[in-house]
Amino acid sequence: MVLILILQFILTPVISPLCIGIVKKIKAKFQNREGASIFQPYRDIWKLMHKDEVISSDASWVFRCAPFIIFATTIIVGVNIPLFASFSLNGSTGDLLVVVYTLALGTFFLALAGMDTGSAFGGFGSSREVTVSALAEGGFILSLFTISLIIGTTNLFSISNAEVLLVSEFFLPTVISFAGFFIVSLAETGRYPFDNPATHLELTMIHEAMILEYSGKRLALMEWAAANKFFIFIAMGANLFFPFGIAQSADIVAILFGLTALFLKTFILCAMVGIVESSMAKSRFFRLPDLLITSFILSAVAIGLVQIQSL
Amino acid sequence: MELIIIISSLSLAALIAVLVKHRGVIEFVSIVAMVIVFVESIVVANRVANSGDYAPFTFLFIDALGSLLILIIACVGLAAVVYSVPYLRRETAAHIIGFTRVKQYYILLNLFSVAMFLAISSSSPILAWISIEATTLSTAFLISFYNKPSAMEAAWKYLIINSIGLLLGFLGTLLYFTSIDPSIGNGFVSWKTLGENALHRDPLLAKIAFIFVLIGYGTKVGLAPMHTWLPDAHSKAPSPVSALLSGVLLNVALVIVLRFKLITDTVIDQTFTETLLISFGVVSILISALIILDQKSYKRLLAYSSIENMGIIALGFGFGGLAVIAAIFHVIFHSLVKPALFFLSGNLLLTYHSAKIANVKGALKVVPMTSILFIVGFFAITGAPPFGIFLTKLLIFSAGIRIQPLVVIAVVFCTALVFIGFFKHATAMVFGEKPPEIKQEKENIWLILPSLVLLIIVLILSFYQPPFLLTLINTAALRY
Amino acid sequence: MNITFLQFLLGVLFLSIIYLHLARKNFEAVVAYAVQSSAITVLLFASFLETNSIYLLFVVLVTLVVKAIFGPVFFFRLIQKHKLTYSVSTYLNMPLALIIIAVFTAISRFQQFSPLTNIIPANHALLSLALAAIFTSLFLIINRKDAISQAIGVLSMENSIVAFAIFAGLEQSPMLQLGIVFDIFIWLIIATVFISMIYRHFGSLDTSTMKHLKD
Amino acid sequence: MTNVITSEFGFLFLLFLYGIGAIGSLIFRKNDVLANRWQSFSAIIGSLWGIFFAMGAFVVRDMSFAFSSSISPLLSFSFHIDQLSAFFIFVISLITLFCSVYGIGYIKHYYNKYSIGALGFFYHLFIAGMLMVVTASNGLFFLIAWELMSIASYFLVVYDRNDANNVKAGFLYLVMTHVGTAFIVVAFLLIYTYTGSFDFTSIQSQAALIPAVIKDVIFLLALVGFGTKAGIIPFHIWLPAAHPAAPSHVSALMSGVMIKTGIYMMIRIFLDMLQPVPLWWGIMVLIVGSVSALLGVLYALTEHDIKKLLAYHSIENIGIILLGLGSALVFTSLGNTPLALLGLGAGLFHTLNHATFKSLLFLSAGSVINQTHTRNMEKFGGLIKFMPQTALFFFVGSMAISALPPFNGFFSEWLTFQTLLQGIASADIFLKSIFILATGALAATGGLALACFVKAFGATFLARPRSPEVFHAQESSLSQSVGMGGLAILCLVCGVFSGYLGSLFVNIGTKLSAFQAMPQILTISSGSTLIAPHGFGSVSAPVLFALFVLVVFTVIILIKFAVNKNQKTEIGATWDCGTNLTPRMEITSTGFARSIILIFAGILRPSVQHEIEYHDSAMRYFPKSRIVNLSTQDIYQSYLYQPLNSLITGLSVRFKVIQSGSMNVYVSYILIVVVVTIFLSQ
Repeated sequence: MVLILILQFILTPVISPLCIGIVKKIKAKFQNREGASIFQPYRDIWKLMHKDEVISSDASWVFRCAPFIIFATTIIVGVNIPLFASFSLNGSTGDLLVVVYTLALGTFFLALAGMDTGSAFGGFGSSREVTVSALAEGGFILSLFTISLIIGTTNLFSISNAEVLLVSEFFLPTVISFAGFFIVSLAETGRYPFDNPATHLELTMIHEAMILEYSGKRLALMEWAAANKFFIFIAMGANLFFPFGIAQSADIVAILFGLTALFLKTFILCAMVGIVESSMAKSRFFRLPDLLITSFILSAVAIGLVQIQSL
Repeated sequence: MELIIIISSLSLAALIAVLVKHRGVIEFVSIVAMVIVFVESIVVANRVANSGDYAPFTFLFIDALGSLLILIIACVGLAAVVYSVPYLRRETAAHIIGFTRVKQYYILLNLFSVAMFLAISSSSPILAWISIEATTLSTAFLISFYNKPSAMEAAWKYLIINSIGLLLGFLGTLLYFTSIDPSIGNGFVSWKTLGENALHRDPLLAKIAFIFVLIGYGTKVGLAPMHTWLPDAHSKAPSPVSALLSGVLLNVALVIVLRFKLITDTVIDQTFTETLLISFGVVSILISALIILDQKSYKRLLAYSSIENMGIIALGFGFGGLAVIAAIFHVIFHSLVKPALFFLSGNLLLTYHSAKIANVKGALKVVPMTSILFIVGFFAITGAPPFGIFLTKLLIFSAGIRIQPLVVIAVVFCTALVFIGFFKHATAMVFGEKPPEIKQEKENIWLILPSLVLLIIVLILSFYQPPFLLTLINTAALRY
Repeated sequence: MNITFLQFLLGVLFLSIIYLHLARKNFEAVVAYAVQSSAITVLLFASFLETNSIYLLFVVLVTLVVKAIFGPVFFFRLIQKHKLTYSVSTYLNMPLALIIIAVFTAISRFQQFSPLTNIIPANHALLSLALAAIFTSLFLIINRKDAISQAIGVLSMENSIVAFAIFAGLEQSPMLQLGIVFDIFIWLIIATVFISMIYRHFGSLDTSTMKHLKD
Repeated sequence: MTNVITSEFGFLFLLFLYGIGAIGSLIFRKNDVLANRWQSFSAIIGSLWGIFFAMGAFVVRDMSFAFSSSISPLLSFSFHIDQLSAFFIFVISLITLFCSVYGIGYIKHYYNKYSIGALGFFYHLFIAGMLMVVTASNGLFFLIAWELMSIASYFLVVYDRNDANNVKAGFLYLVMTHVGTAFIVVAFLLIYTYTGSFDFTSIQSQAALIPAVIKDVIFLLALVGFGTKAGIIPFHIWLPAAHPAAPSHVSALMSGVMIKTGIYMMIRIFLDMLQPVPLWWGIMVLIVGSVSALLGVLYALTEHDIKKLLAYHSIENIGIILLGLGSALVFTSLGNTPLALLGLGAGLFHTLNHATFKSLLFLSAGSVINQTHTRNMEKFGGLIKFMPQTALFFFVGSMAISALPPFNGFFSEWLTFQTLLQGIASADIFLKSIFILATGALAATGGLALACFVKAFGATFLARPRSPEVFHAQESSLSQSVGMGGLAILCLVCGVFSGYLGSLFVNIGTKLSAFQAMPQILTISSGSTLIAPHGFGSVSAPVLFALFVLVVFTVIILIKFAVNKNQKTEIGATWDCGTNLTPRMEITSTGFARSIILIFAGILRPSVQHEIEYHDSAMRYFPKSRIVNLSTQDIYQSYLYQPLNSLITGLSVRFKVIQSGSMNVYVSYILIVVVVTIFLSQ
């Protein structure tokens, strides 16, 4: 039982650089170039951990302790979402709103850290980041509410425990809310149509601008936290909307089967993200609100649909 | 017996003021006379409180409401005289008026008070009419006291409009005598006799008679369509006089209207007189509420607020039942707060030498005590909690909502409008920057004391009422 | 004193008021007022003959002195002192004023005023005429711009009310009537003082110039 | 001892304490220091006594006592303290305690400018007025207390009278409150017509007598009247003007607690007195709540005056409280009591939370303004280096207000979300769409509030100082930090122990007549966890907090010491593509909010003015300096209040024609009135 708890703790930080590697690999394949190996992110993080660090003279304690807190939030969220097992370990913190608002805490610290050094890039980076996350929050919460409405509870573990939704008559609302959720996850993790993760061009970067001033182990933590967040969204997308193969009981075989199902689903979703990134251009900043509002409308429609069936 | 002392002491003071040349003596005599009058009025009030109506002579008769009014006249009169001594001293120091004017002032002031006491306590309607006419004549000169063209104009309008009003009132009073053969009481008909044999009077005639009386004396009370003289007269008269005018004279005329209402109610049912009172009250509140909004001079502002309060009192008597008690309280509170406000506006006039709101700025720095009291007075007059007027207004509205809901709702919003208008001008005057040419000198305590005492009395009365006052109010309420 | 003579006196009163409307000069106005008040004193004398109480005679004498003599004398002195021969013009021109007076006489015959006019059914016509006199004198004050004619308007209104009282049988005890006349006397003094002060301040008796006490 | 405190004597002694405080500060007005000390300490003692009284009254029983007054039988100074009033007394006393502690340090900078005695006098009157408002149980006495509270707070708003727009703000404030009171007076009069009395208890028993139509009218009047005091959207324009004008410890009290009296009376009237509640009332409150929340936060984003920003946030949080209240009303009318209790619990919990973190924010903003002598956020920047403690408190406050987990804001918003979620599950499609919109509004408000407070905190405290005043800003004095520190700890404590507080709100609710009918006891919290009914969801604060602390420590220990010990950190200059970085380069609050404003341009209608100054005015090519001013048009001012104002002034000008000056016209008025009345009377 303790083993599962530890596994739940360490699973997110371990797998997340892998997902980033997979997505980069797929993008490279589309641009028919070889691309770095999928384990490259692990080496980058290890390298950064050991480099010296330069901190700006204007930075305050917010800048210094922000990376630790952001990384910690991603780990806490990682604990609170069903990865491979659906029986809840600590019961009462696996709630949907806890997840949403802990991620908001991470964004809060990220934006403040960006502004702290007083550079122009950090400032408008956090302004854009905060705008996007504010608009995305509506769609995010409503899409998760659709699922919790169908099952009747907001506890994530019991949601993933329920029988598979796709087959039953709630097929349409789940698909629509997953679409909404997917748009929001792209926005939150700073993926393609919203922000180009690889660029340093000040016109387009949102996430990169905030961590521009970091170096050394703090930059590593920031990169790692971003990867964790990406994995969290992938895992939530996978386990909440398509809960195939989630281990119901605590025996070894079910858990192993659950882990493999998890890897499979993450791979498929990373592939989807990769395809989206290479097929679409980054849209202008002021076109993003229309995209986010469509995700909000989609989830609202999904909730509307849910009720009609069960009337 | 006390009434005789009241009237005689005042007329004596007037006489001395005529004869004596020395100013100090005149002032001293008038103040002493007023003090005697005040003591006597308290004795009269006690007597009426415990032994009912009091009629020492054939032509004098005081009922509960009458004794209340006498008390108010005495109290406000005393405050006015005490205030006018330093006020006129400051005026003569500023060479605005000479000694003869001051002599005339005290003569007319004492005559004016005598006329008011007579009006309240006279038992015959005709005698009451004559004394009201006397008040008009005596105040005519007081209004044209500063003999500037504008004061002349105000005085002339005051004289003509009030004489017309009183003549209509005279016609109305005559019509009440139709059913009485002149033989009884050697032709001296009093309110009581009118009341008793009013039964076999023709109802239609009683209606028309009450209309004439209401419009006639209504001009003296300042009810709406006939109020036009009031803002001019009260803004041009010297402050103590306008304090007496709007604080007390309006209520005296109202009492006479109420006595006539009492008689008509025996002939025809109450609804006729009450609807008339309500309609006039509402019209006066509406007009004064809207005109207060953009006013140029603060004395006219106070005059319009008197019209509004008289409208509310008329409304109160119109609604009847519980509202009558509230209206009587409103009469008491209004006739104490309004003179205090006029005294304070007098102080402002002395320091700023202009009645325009625009040139009075930053009063809090120049005359701190006066402006604090002015703000307190403003909150008292527009009905703010610690003072009684807030409560009496609410009680009148709560009694009235059952009879005329729409009227009451309109009136509630009109009073809110009055509050906004008055408040706009009060803040404009008190806050803001002090104009450079106004020099800061110590405020004379005597100028502030009368209004301070009046406001304190109001504050006390709104929580604790002395027993004899309570019995007086309840007996008065039962009758009307 | 038969009814026709009383009717004649009331007619004199009513005609004098109409004449006041038309008067060009102040002098004529004051003369009209004198005629009017003498008509009232004769009326009072007629009612004295019926009741023949001594006090009533004394009242008649006092009214004669005050209204018929003092009033006009004060006004004449005023006119000479300031040489105000011509009275200021009126608001409405002649024919329109006459039409309105006709309207008032018609109104006083209306059914609404019936309770007033037939207090004593016998002299219904007289009472309605007295009522019309009251309304026309009120209209006189509205119509004339001149201060003197306004003062005279007020006094004539008082006369017509007394006439109405007499015909309606409502006249008061002599003592009260004395008070009323004494009141009118003081009113006269004050009016003349005011008119002279207006003249001093405004240079003319035209009350329409007194307009700047607007709001 | 406890039953002494919680008896009538206890409450009267509480009012008596504030009375002494008021009179004492008047007596000592000559000596500033003494007056300040006297008023602050009497307020502290008073609030401590208030807290003990409230706790006692909460547990013991509800009591009511009255003294009859002589003027009329209708008015009786009667108090009725049930659990709801005890809760509000607790909130008022709690915030007064911290504000008075803060006040000791803050009032020093008013010393020889204004009379401290007057400040103390009105301060105590204001608190006594609020205490009487939440305990009055007679309509007239309530109106007296209500007006007393408004007038005392007016004098506090206008206290700094040298500044002309403070006086204007004060004027707008009292006018709006007075109009609101006029609505409330009419509502009470209508109630009086049908129930025949002003006493809340008798109104409650005879609520059935009031016909349905009149009850709806009373509801609208009460909503407008109390909404003006609470600051809901269309009637809010006085709030951003008045709260910043008052001294900070007073504006903290005003926006923390005074606007809650409006909420208290709404609960008292809608849920307690006029009981069988039609459905559309709840929907109306929900719509008003979501509109106020959304627009409140949007207007806050456009502000660059720090206290105005916080004032707009009070509007937003009032909107959230109304969401809780509205859903409670909807569920009572649908008969679903457990959910109604949840909604009411959410509303009350958010009232307590908002009171704590909003007053914390106002106090810290106050000490910032105290040092920099300006309220314009563009002039701040880098204050964290000069005022570290205040920065920390503001940081805690902004985290709590944007509902981030360990703090109390999150748990009350969690409860509100649960009620709205259950609402979505209800049957009727129209109701469901209302709830969906409300949830969407609440979610968007959460995000935008986060954006707004990142802007507020970042622009004020982080990066480099943008104006010279910042350089000589010192840390706020001890009493100020103690005041703010207490509130910050309170935010955390309320968050962590939200489970136990939840059970308190349940038995507040059951006392109200709306829930009298349902006998079964329902808990929205067991032990330390908050539970939504029907097992919809649960969150346990202590476990979450423990998880937070644990994970953060492990991460720090792992990264700091385990991974690399021998790492050097070097202090360098911020990188800005080679140019030398000047304070003008960093982002300002207007710049920060510009993207959001442009997105919501439809609602906010922004207008940008450029003031360009050229080297020589002839040649317009080389601008010397350019000031960009981004401001939004206040649509309420131009479309609702301006036309109303010009209508009334137009009317009054037309009425002035009556006083035209010519005497003949006046006499003709009398003639016409005589003739007309005689004709009409026949």
